[in-house]
Amino acid sequence: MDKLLNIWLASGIYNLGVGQLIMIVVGLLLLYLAINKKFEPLLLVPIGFGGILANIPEAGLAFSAVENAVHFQSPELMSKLSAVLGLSSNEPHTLLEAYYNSNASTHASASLLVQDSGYSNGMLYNFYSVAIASGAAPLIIFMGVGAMTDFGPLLANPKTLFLGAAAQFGIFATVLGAVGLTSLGLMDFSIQDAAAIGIIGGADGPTAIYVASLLSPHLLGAIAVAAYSYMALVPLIQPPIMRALTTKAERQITMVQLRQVSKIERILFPIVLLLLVGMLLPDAAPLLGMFCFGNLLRECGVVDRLSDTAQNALINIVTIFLGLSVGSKLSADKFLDSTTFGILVLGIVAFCIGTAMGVLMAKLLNKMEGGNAINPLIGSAGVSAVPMAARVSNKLGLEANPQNFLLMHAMGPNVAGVIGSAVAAGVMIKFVG
Amino acid sequence: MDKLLNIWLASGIYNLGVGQLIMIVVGLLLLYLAINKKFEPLLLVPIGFGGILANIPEAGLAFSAVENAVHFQSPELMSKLSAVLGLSSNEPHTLLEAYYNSNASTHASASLLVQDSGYSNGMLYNFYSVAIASGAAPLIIFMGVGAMTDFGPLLANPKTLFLGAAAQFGIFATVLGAVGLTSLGLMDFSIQDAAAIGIIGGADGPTAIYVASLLSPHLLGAIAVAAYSYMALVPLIQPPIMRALTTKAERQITMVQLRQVSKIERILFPIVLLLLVGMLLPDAAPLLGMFCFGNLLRECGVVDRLSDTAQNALINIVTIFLGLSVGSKLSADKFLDSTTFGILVLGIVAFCIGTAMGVLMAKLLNKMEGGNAINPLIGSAGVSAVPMAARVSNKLGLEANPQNFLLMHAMGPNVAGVIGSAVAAGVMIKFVG
Amino acid sequence: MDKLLNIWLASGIYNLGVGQLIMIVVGLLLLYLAINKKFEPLLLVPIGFGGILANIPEAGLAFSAVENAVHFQSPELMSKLSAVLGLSSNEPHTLLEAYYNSNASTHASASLLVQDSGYSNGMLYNFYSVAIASGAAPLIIFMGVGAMTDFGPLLANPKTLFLGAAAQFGIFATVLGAVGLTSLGLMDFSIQDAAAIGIIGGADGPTAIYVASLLSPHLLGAIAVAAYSYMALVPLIQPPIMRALTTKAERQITMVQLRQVSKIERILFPIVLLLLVGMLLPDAAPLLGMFCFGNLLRECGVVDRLSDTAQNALINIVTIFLGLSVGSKLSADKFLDSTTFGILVLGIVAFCIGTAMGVLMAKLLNKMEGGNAINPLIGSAGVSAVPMAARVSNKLGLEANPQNFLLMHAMGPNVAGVIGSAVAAGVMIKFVG
Amino acid sequence: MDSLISQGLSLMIYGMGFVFVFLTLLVLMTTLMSTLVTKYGPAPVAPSTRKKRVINSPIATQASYKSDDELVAVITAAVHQYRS
Amino acid sequence: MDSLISQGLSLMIYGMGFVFVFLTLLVLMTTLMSTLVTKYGPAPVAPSTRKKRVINSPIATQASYKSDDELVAVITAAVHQYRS
Amino acid sequence: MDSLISQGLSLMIYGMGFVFVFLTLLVLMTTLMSTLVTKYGPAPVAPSTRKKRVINSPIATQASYKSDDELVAVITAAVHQYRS
Ligand code: NA
Ligand code: NA
Ligand code: NA
Repeated sequence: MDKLLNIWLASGIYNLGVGQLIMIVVGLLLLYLAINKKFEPLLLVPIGFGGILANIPEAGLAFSAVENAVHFQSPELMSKLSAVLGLSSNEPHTLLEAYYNSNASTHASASLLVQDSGYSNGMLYNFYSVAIASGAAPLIIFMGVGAMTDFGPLLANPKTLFLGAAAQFGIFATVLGAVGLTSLGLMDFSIQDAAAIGIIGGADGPTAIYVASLLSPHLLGAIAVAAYSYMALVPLIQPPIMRALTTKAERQITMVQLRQVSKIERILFPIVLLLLVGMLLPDAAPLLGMFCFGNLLRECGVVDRLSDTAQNALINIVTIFLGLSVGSKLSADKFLDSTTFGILVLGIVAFCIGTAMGVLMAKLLNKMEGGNAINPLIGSAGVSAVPMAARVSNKLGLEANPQNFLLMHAMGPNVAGVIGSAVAAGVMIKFVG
Repeated sequence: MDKLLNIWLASGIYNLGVGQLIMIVVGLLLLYLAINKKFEPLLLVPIGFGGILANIPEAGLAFSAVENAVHFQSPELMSKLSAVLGLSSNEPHTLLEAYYNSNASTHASASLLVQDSGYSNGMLYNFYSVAIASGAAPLIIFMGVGAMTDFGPLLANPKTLFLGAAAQFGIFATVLGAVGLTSLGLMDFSIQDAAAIGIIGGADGPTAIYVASLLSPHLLGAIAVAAYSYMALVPLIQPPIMRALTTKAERQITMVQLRQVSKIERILFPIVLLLLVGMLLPDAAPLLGMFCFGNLLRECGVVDRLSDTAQNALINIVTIFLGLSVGSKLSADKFLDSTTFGILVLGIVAFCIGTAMGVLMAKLLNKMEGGNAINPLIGSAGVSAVPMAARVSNKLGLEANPQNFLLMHAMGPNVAGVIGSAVAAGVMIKFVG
Repeated sequence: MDKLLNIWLASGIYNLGVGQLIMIVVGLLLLYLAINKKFEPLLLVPIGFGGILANIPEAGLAFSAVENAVHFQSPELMSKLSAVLGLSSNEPHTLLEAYYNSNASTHASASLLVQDSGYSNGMLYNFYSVAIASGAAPLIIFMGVGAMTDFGPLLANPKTLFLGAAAQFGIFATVLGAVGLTSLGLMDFSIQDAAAIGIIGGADGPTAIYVASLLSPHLLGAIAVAAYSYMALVPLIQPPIMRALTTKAERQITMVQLRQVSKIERILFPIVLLLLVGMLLPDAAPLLGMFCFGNLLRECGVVDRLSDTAQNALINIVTIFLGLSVGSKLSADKFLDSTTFGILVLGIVAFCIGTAMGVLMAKLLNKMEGGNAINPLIGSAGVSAVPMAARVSNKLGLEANPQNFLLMHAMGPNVAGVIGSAVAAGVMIKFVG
Repeated sequence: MDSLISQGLSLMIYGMGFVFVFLTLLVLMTTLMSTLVTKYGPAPVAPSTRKKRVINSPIATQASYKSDDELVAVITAAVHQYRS
Repeated sequence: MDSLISQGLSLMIYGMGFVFVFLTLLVLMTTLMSTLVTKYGPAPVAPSTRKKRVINSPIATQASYKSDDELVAVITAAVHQYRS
Repeated sequence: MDSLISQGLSLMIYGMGFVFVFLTLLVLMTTLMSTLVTKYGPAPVAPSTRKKRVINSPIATQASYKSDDELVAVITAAVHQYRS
């Protein structure tokens, strides 16, 4: 009979906390948005599902062996553990607090200790360690993205790189916003947190995850969710801003057909970019290095086997585990607090500012070019969010003038935005990392 | 000259033990069954080959660095090792015994010690640690299986789930058998061993390997081999039982065409199943969670890239290493003893009982539905062994009535059996894990 | 203002050492050879790119956490570190020296220590540890190679195996050369180094990398680069030697069409080879075991899923990381010294001797067969370098006689050379490993 | 020994019991779900139509650029696969 | 130094010796194997016929269900790839 | 707190500054590169021609052997993918 009781006492429904319930609903919501509304499904389906898994009571899928051991606290193990951590009390929160702040070797011995009692890391926790904590997954995905990126339009019109630069203002403005909210006492962000939140404005998933994993892992879940959700919302967020900042005449400007770009230029560009990064900003070398590597695999034309694998099997495999790993950060205790709300608000502000600055920069360039060369609508594509943002520019262009196809012109700033936010990421890692 | 002698003294043929010879023959037999008789070749080819590799004398491919060091015992290293393990003697068996029973940190320091003397883990040992000990491989394969599973027939006729439930009786009956043999003194199984052996009756490879790796890793080799071999033998094992338990009239029952199932039902089912598992049996969450995840990737229709990778590149890669890792458990010292024989006997008993209970439950359901709605032959498919068991039902149906196509009706209980054994696995992990 | 200074002081250009500059140029050269001259691009593109990444100043991508910590030496961390390493001084070189020579457990604690101060392994260093230090990557690639190898021509004419044996003389002659240079005081190679260098003559990339990673990791970069470059140069290196050693009459010999080889022979051959390796040379078991496994997957005809994955997705993924990892060994401090020059010279000598011995052995066999059965040109294919060497034989044969198609006859010795060098590798690992 | 038997027995009883309870609940929830879907959901989609799915191939990303919205859709869809 | 030379020499002698011994044995065993196979084995299969192999694609698992045994074979074969 | 604000400010100033400097340099170098290429490089290749690339498939390695140099090229190219 007691066995029946055990089952009931160990069941999810009996142990379901309100936080977990909410987070499961959030996970279902993400799945709904991904599947029905096509919100970046490649990432949000795994993230949403991982979020649900992470909040199954008693399963402890998102927790380390030590966290799980503390959850099911057997007295004598707790006292051994507090000994290892050099504590007097066995109070769960004290134990976890000490564990989180302990140095690497204490960390290791704590893990070894609880493993002897048969506790082990949750599945998602292991995925997170291998995929994200190691830094591997975002870099490998960035390699695949590089292998999928065509720099042709950028090479045909290099000055569109300035649009990619201007749009990054959203990132830094948001950093300022985050520290502002903190000094107003509304939030409590460190400068690292602020930097990680700002990168949402980069509109670049892997970059955001990479920076967050380095600067403030505890915010990674919220940051990744915000980044991908807002990218999906680009078609709603950008148009009003773009209309507000441009005149009909400007929106009607048609741009000259882009020149043909030679194969050798395509091959040399990733190498030039790599050397520039290496010489100016070593901290951005992992991110942009892998990006350039992927692009070289694509363009060099002699390793199509590798290029195809990088943009298919490999990136798909890594995406599955990256998504589930991000989901592991959606466990109630880590996700549910006011900071998440602050992050969501700041994230959308970042997007809006980035969009606005891109458009304004485009207007400026247009003026400098005599007022009829550059359609300001392509400026908004500088936030990256490839190719969504470029398609938005194209759509508004067609609205203003049915013969006005801007997409290829917008692809330039679009990929420039990827480089821009990777550079911004490097600067932040260097200054506050 | 001494060099020639060295080669000879270090050659496999000189060091070949009778046990290793037998196991190499067993490996060759498995390859023969897999290649000529098409016994689950995807698993048994790697398992058989891994089994041969694991039994190459002196190569130590299946052993840890410490085991290899003890095998080539240099005196002073042995004394250092016994010091680390806190022993007085250098006697090999004592050392290994102590090593196996030592706690995680002692384990780690022993490994570090022998590495300094240039000993390292065997290739297959590393594969096993990464693929199985971590629990990753069976879960990833289960994800791929989910991505290959069509729940359409089950959704069209949900009560076939009861057939999947009944067939699991084979699992628990076998547990009882195993403990019975032990209390008769014929065998020496712990309750964990018994549970792991019982799961063979689940007729589900990844589930069996997952449970065995958690409850009794030392039996994993025999359990995996038994599970996959018997699944391949389903067409021989089931028919006599099915004929014995059904009348010709019953076998002739034709079932009504299944209704069309809508896309949205297909999408919601894995989510419903996940929530139910999460609420009732958290211990089954890793297994069924990954299964549902794979199925959602398949059905949601917005992440075909991921679904295709999950059911091709990823599952193939993992299968290669899972197979070789299981093979590493076929080393003579671990595989060759009476328990293996006991496991083989108990395994087939489990299959038979499961089949019988499935058929009987189908007869019961048929009675409850008025005696002409459900063909009892589909009950045997409840053991899973997808799609073999379902094809057997179809074959016997056609025998009885050439117009009687049962395959699609049998696919329901067939996939229900997968869920059923995963649930049974969760129960066992919770009670004796 | 100081921030600007910081950026400058931390920039690559400010910290660029002459060695790093040279190595970046070397990396660019490798990319040029791979892309424009089609020098083994699948390996040399990743290696070249990895070499550039490894030499980006301040990025430390190719260094361990401890090496990076020592590079950016903060005083108090250095003193802690020297304490862990049991030193009195904080002098960087002393610290690194001690770290390299410390035992495994000291190594581990040093890493844990610096991690507490936020230093981490470089990206390429992690790739190297996972892919090469573990031994996994070369073995997995060898499996894929096995899955791509057709032993048909070899089975049709087994005595061509002798040509594969003779060509390995290049390996051992080079070992002798290396120790000779050392005893002349021109170089300073240990016997392990000499063995690893000799294997370049095996003309087999994965074998060379595997042996080098076991016998002298510090030379791995130079050895891998030499091996792949010379393989690409086979069409230039071999013909003059082949012409010098053969008469026009010999080159005109046409060989009889090869017999059809049955499927069952193809299936049995990898098993026979495996058993022979296991019985005679366990040290070659990992390398030839995986090779035979891949070939069995290919030939058995029941696991095409696995065979296709082994020769596509899996081998491509592993190649990407193997290449980048090898590139990490091209960091200036590890690559730039006289030994590298010596290795390049010895490597080409090895190729030439191997080629010559193959041709001479072919002449001998031809004599024994009556002087008109075997065209000596196929002997040079015994060095492996599949299929380049076989195509060279074919080309010279056509020169001498436009009807003389030798390619399929040369494929026999060609694959025999792969087996031959793997066996030679096993012997070296056993004697000096 | 006896305790082992009793452990096995209770494992069997509670195990089978739980399996049946679980699958019974699954039957109920699945039936409920299907009923709700067929009642309020959209018209069922024949699975056959699901075959039409195109898996965006990266090859598309190599298409030469033309200001053609059809083509553009393909191009960008492919790039989109992974751009954030 | 001299010792190094002698090490190199013996490595060469025993190494080449072993390589030849090994490959000679391989020649013998391969020839033996082929003889036995051609003598007792089935008639040789032309490799060209091996091209017919179909690699079961998961797409098949999405086929709509009909009570058609041909189709069924395909469906199930695909599912079978990984069902245990 | 104030220090936090000032940190944020300087991060913004130097960050945006650096991003612009970096991308300006990239514009210059890219333009330079393109000029040199178009001046001294070969005639531009239309990307469309790049579609012709054949990805060597391992299937080719299973082709039955004939003494036909065309076929041979294919066979060996495929094997070549990974033979060293
Ligand atoms: Na961006
Ligand atoms: Na089952
Ligand atoms: Na060779």
